[in-house]
Amino acid sequence: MIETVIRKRIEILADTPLVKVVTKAIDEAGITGWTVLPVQSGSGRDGAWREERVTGSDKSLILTVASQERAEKLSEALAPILSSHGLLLTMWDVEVIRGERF
Amino acid sequence: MIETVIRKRIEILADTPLVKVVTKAIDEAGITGWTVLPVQSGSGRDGAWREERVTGSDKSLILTVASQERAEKLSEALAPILSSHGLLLTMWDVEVIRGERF
Amino acid sequence: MIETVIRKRIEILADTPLVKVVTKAIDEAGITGWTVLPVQSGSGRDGAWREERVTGSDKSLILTVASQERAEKLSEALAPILSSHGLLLTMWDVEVIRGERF
Amino acid sequence: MDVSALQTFTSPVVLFFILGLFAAFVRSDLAIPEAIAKGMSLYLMAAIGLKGGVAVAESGLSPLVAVALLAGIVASFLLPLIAYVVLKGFGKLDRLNAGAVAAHYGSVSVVTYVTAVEILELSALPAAGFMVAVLAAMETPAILSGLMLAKGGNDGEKGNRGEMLREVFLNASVVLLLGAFGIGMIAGPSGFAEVSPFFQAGFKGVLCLFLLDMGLIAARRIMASRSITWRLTVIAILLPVFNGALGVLVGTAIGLDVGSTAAFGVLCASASYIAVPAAMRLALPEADPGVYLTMSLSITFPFNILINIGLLTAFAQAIAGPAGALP
Amino acid sequence: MDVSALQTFTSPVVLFFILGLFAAFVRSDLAIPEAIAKGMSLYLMAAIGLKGGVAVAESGLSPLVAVALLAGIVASFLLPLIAYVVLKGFGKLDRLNAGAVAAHYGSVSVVTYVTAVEILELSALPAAGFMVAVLAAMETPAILSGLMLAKGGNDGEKGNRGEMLREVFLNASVVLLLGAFGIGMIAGPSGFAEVSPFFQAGFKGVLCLFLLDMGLIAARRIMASRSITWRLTVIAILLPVFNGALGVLVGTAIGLDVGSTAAFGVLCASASYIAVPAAMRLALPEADPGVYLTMSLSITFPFNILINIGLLTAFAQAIAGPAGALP
Amino acid sequence: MDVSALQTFTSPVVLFFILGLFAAFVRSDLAIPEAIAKGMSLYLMAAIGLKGGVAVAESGLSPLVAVALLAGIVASFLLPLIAYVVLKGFGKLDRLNAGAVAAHYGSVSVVTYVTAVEILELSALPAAGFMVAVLAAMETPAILSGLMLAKGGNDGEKGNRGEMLREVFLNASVVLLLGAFGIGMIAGPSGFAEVSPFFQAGFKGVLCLFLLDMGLIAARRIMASRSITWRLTVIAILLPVFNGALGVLVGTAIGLDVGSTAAFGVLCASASYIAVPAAMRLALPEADPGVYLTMSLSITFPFNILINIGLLTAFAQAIAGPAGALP
Ligand SMILES: Nc1ncnc2c1ncn2[C@@H]1O[C@H](COP(=O)(O)O)[C@@H](O)[C@H]1O
Ligand SMILES: Nc1ncnc2c1ncn2[C@@H]1O[C@H](COP(=O)(O)O)[C@@H](O)[C@H]1O
Ligand SMILES: Nc1ncnc2c1ncn2[C@@H]1O[C@H](COP(=O)(O)O)[C@@H](O)[C@H]1O
Ligand code: NA
Ligand code: NA
Ligand code: NA
Repeated sequence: MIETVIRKRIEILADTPLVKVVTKAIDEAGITGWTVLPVQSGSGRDGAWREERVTGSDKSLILTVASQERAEKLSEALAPILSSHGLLLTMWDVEVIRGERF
Repeated sequence: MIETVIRKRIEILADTPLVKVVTKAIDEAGITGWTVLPVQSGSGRDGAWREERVTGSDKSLILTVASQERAEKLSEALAPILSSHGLLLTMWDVEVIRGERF
Repeated sequence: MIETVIRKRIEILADTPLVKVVTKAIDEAGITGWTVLPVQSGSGRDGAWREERVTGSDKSLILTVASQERAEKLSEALAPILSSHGLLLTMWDVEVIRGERF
Repeated sequence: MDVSALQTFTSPVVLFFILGLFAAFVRSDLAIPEAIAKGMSLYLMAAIGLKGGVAVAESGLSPLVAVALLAGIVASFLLPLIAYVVLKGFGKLDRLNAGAVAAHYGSVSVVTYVTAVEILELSALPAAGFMVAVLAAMETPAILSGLMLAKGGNDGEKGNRGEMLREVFLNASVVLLLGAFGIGMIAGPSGFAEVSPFFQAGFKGVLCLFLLDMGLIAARRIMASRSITWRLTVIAILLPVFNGALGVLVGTAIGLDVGSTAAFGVLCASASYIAVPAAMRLALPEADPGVYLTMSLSITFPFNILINIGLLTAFAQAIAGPAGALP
Repeated sequence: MDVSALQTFTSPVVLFFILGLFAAFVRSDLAIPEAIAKGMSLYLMAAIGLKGGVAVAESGLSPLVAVALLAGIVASFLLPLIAYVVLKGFGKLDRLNAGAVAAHYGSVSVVTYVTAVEILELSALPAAGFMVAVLAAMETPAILSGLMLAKGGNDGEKGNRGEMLREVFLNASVVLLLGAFGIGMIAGPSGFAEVSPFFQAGFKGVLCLFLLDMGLIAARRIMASRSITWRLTVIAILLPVFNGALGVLVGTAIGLDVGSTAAFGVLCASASYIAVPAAMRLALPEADPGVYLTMSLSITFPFNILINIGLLTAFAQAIAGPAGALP
Repeated sequence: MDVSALQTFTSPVVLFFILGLFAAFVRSDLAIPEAIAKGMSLYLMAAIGLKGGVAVAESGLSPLVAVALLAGIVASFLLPLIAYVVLKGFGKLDRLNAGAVAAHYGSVSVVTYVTAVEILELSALPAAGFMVAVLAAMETPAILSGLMLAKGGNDGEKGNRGEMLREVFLNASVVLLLGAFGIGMIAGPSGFAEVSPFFQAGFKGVLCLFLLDMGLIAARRIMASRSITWRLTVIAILLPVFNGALGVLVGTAIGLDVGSTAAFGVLCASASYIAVPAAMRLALPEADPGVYLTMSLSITFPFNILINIGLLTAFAQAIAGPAGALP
């Protein structure tokens, strides 16, 4: 049986122009990396939207895996701007192999 | 330490033409929103497929975050059509900040 | 209340040319299926990258849902090449409906 | 017929389709990004719509146009009935899948039509511009009759009915084809001149790359397919011959010229693999795309491109007599 | 004016825009893949930049060019002031949103400009090649004045300031427009000849499909919008008339020919919906895109394409007098 | 040489490449959607394949073609040996990475070839049509010798071997280049005429936008790179000069005309950054893409485009003597 350790997985949905704000916060929290996934459409309190890369009003999903401690640092850094920047953050425990990486 | 609350995250893989069936069910369950991600290829009991937007035989991943109660309402609404519509549904607990949104 | 069962969800981030190595391992572990999502950009110890489909240096995210037992088989099969092939693997418990499928 | 059949196989358009089939069969990883493929299909529809509209602006509308439109709509409605009987009887499909497949064979394939028009032009038998309107008109009636066949009396939730009809009649290809057709009629030859380097000169080249992609997709689908029996394969080949011949007879009877008659035959022979599958996925989710898409896309479509267009053109020429050959 | 207004509505370019609006309003699922739309917008910018540069290589640089550039920069800086006052007063927006919207109206829309140039050419009133440089120069000053208006004295974190300025001045469309302009100047007419089948002949056709997409996006946005009041609608229509008229007066005053004057008017009238929204999302994340994007993209943009270009052309012709009509 | 070198820097094709490099260096956010870039690369390969095939259909096949093909295959097999020795010795790479990089330098870059052909045509030194077949033939042998060098005796799991060979020989660009070449030969000049507005007239314009993107990608990669030493940089510049000169000597020796000789030199000088990296990622996952991709794409590719094509053309002209200048 492979040994696994528990880490936090955090996913943040953000407007594409704001992705760099989020990834900067990730880097500053000392997390080793992040990955950005494209998003196609969605709906929320502000109504529905579709990807519109031309007008820059599309969204992206940023995912990062971090230790409990760094994950907390990141969520504390982002909490004040979650509402103002319209970010959606979810966080849960995952098992990873080679836990020393994160 | 930021205060977080537990919500359900539900992800549903569906044929793209059926996305609106799923999002309608989400809206009707009283959930505040949803987000659709593109999918590239896959394989299941019916064999492998690749994205083929031209013939409309591509798939999408719909993700939504909801309270336990609304998540149950949604999964009850979708359960009868999971097999007939070929949907794949997974659901797990996540921590969110600003839990009152969901 | 719909009855759900617990299964493992495994997500693996891999260079696109290596996706077939991963999906072959999934098939060989006896898992019923997998789904590939596109990825846009990222950053890790080797620096940042953007999707570059022309030079084939883009990444993809492979997700698969499996029983505990098969998930272990898969992670044991992949563990030796995680570092050499630069794969990122996370794994967690999810609830699924129609658990007999996985 | 010999000549046009040969021309088929030296036309780059058809050769690229064969290259696509070949590349998929040898399992090459050649693939066209789906955004590009989708963009090319929109381009082809806009271009063919525009050209049809301009042609009608030049020639004017005649009663023949109305007759041809009516013939198309009736054919699209009724062809699924024949298909349904054959699919349930000889094909051994259940009611649901037989209805779904039947809808595909009543409707039309834009790319098959476009390829036929190119081949007809090489044979100096151009189809009339208004045939584009016939093409658009034939897309959707078959969806309705296919659904009625599949569902029998009980047409499910009433609420969704209106919604479904709206979607069928306003689906992307109908709107784009008819919209571009209308623009062509308003802009006329002089307005079209501005945009013809893009929509006219580039047309065949785009069609080459699009058919390359369709070849790849068609061959990959049939290689992965698990639901196709020999009975369904036979139907997917003989039904387009039968429907096409019927179309040629009707086209000749209502007085279309030879090129337009052949084009009408091709419309009847072709099976939809864009608009109808999407509609079926939504309206009949229990029907198996592995059956309907594979039949229409992987068997009927290549058969039409490679063989049936040539057959129907020859048939149209034959029954028109020597006088009709060069109208 | 009658003639050019009519020409507007028989040009395929404008008709495709109307088709897009229509398709969205009837809720058709017609959609252009966003990668294709983005690719077309890059193509249009490269092409217009190249053509402008080649024109300047042919005509040479005159003092008029410097004057026009200066006028453009000043206009882009100052137009947001007028907009801000109106948006806060009549529009009842708060400081933040008023500043964000104002930035859009000071900046420019490349596609509005391109469409105007096409329509002006149909009217035999071509705009000068250097107007492309004016277009590029007008993109960014408005972003700075809009931000100053929105933030008042406190311009936030100093650290981000330089970063922000760099991004504003090196944003994709400025770099591509000016880069292609420079390439056109270096390559000249002979170098351009090599690539003109792609960048020149295809131009109007691509513009048709791009405007089809913009019509779809503009109409879908306004249908989903929840933040637009009648006051803001009025501003989104009257402000471009006012700004455009101002631009025509300035253009005439500094001695531009009629076509260039009309084009300058259109630049002042147009509102950005590409560069500025992205900058605002980053610099003023609290401002509501539902307000600024909907106003500029869904109201002002269609109004400019369908009506205001015609109005401003007529105005430019009128104040130029009979002598100016055919320069 | 002066003339062709100058022509290089006033050609829009090369200028757009420089614009891409510049935009990335100043950290502009200019970017071309990857679906569009991929589509353009497919277009370029289809177009160059077609044109080569048509040229051969016109000129017929001669023994020279077979000799050139053989020379190309041998060069692709053997050039990695030289590269490997230099990379391990002077470059201080380990066996694995030296083998991986060597494979890149034995193989070819389609876009470098295409750009060279355009520049040669400007200099009235067209390359023969069959050189496209040589290009396709040179893509894959180097992959095999690179792998043998990297793995030494132990070639790993036998099972994967056949699979790997199939993939190498049926990779997308080989299939598309040779497929289009065959289509060009079958369709001939008359068949090509139908599609030449798309594949011929648009070619240089597409190449401009594609090189813009390659400039962006090449510059961004080197700015983010952490694995490139000065020793590797020297190799990435001098190896293409050496390989290219060797190619020119061989080309002259086997009797190619000046244009084709220069083109053959460019093929030897160029390093793959599409087919080979993908093959290496799969076959040698432990090798570092940060080394092989950065060397071939970010150093050798720009060096070839901006300088080496001009150098090799001048060398080919020089050793051909005055008689060879205008064949
Ligand atoms: N902590 C992390 N969280 C999410 N993605 C990561 C993380 N670390 C690395 N990655 C992704 O994995 C890729 C390779 O990482 P590396 O091997 O560290 O260069 C990066 O480019 C990211 O896309
Ligand atoms: N409950 C939810 N689950 C998943 N995604 C959501 C949810 N609520 C909002 N979103 C996403 O976040 C975006 C902005 O939401 P809002 O700020 O509520 O307009 C939406 O357009 C969706 O893409
Ligand atoms: N175990 C699985 N894990 C992840 N995705 C799956 C799994 N099984 C099926 N899928 C996805 O669901 C699609 C339909 O599956 P199926 O209905 O089994 O053919 C497949 O093509 C995959 O994309
Ligand atoms: Na039919
Ligand atoms: Na303006
Ligand atoms: Na080489």
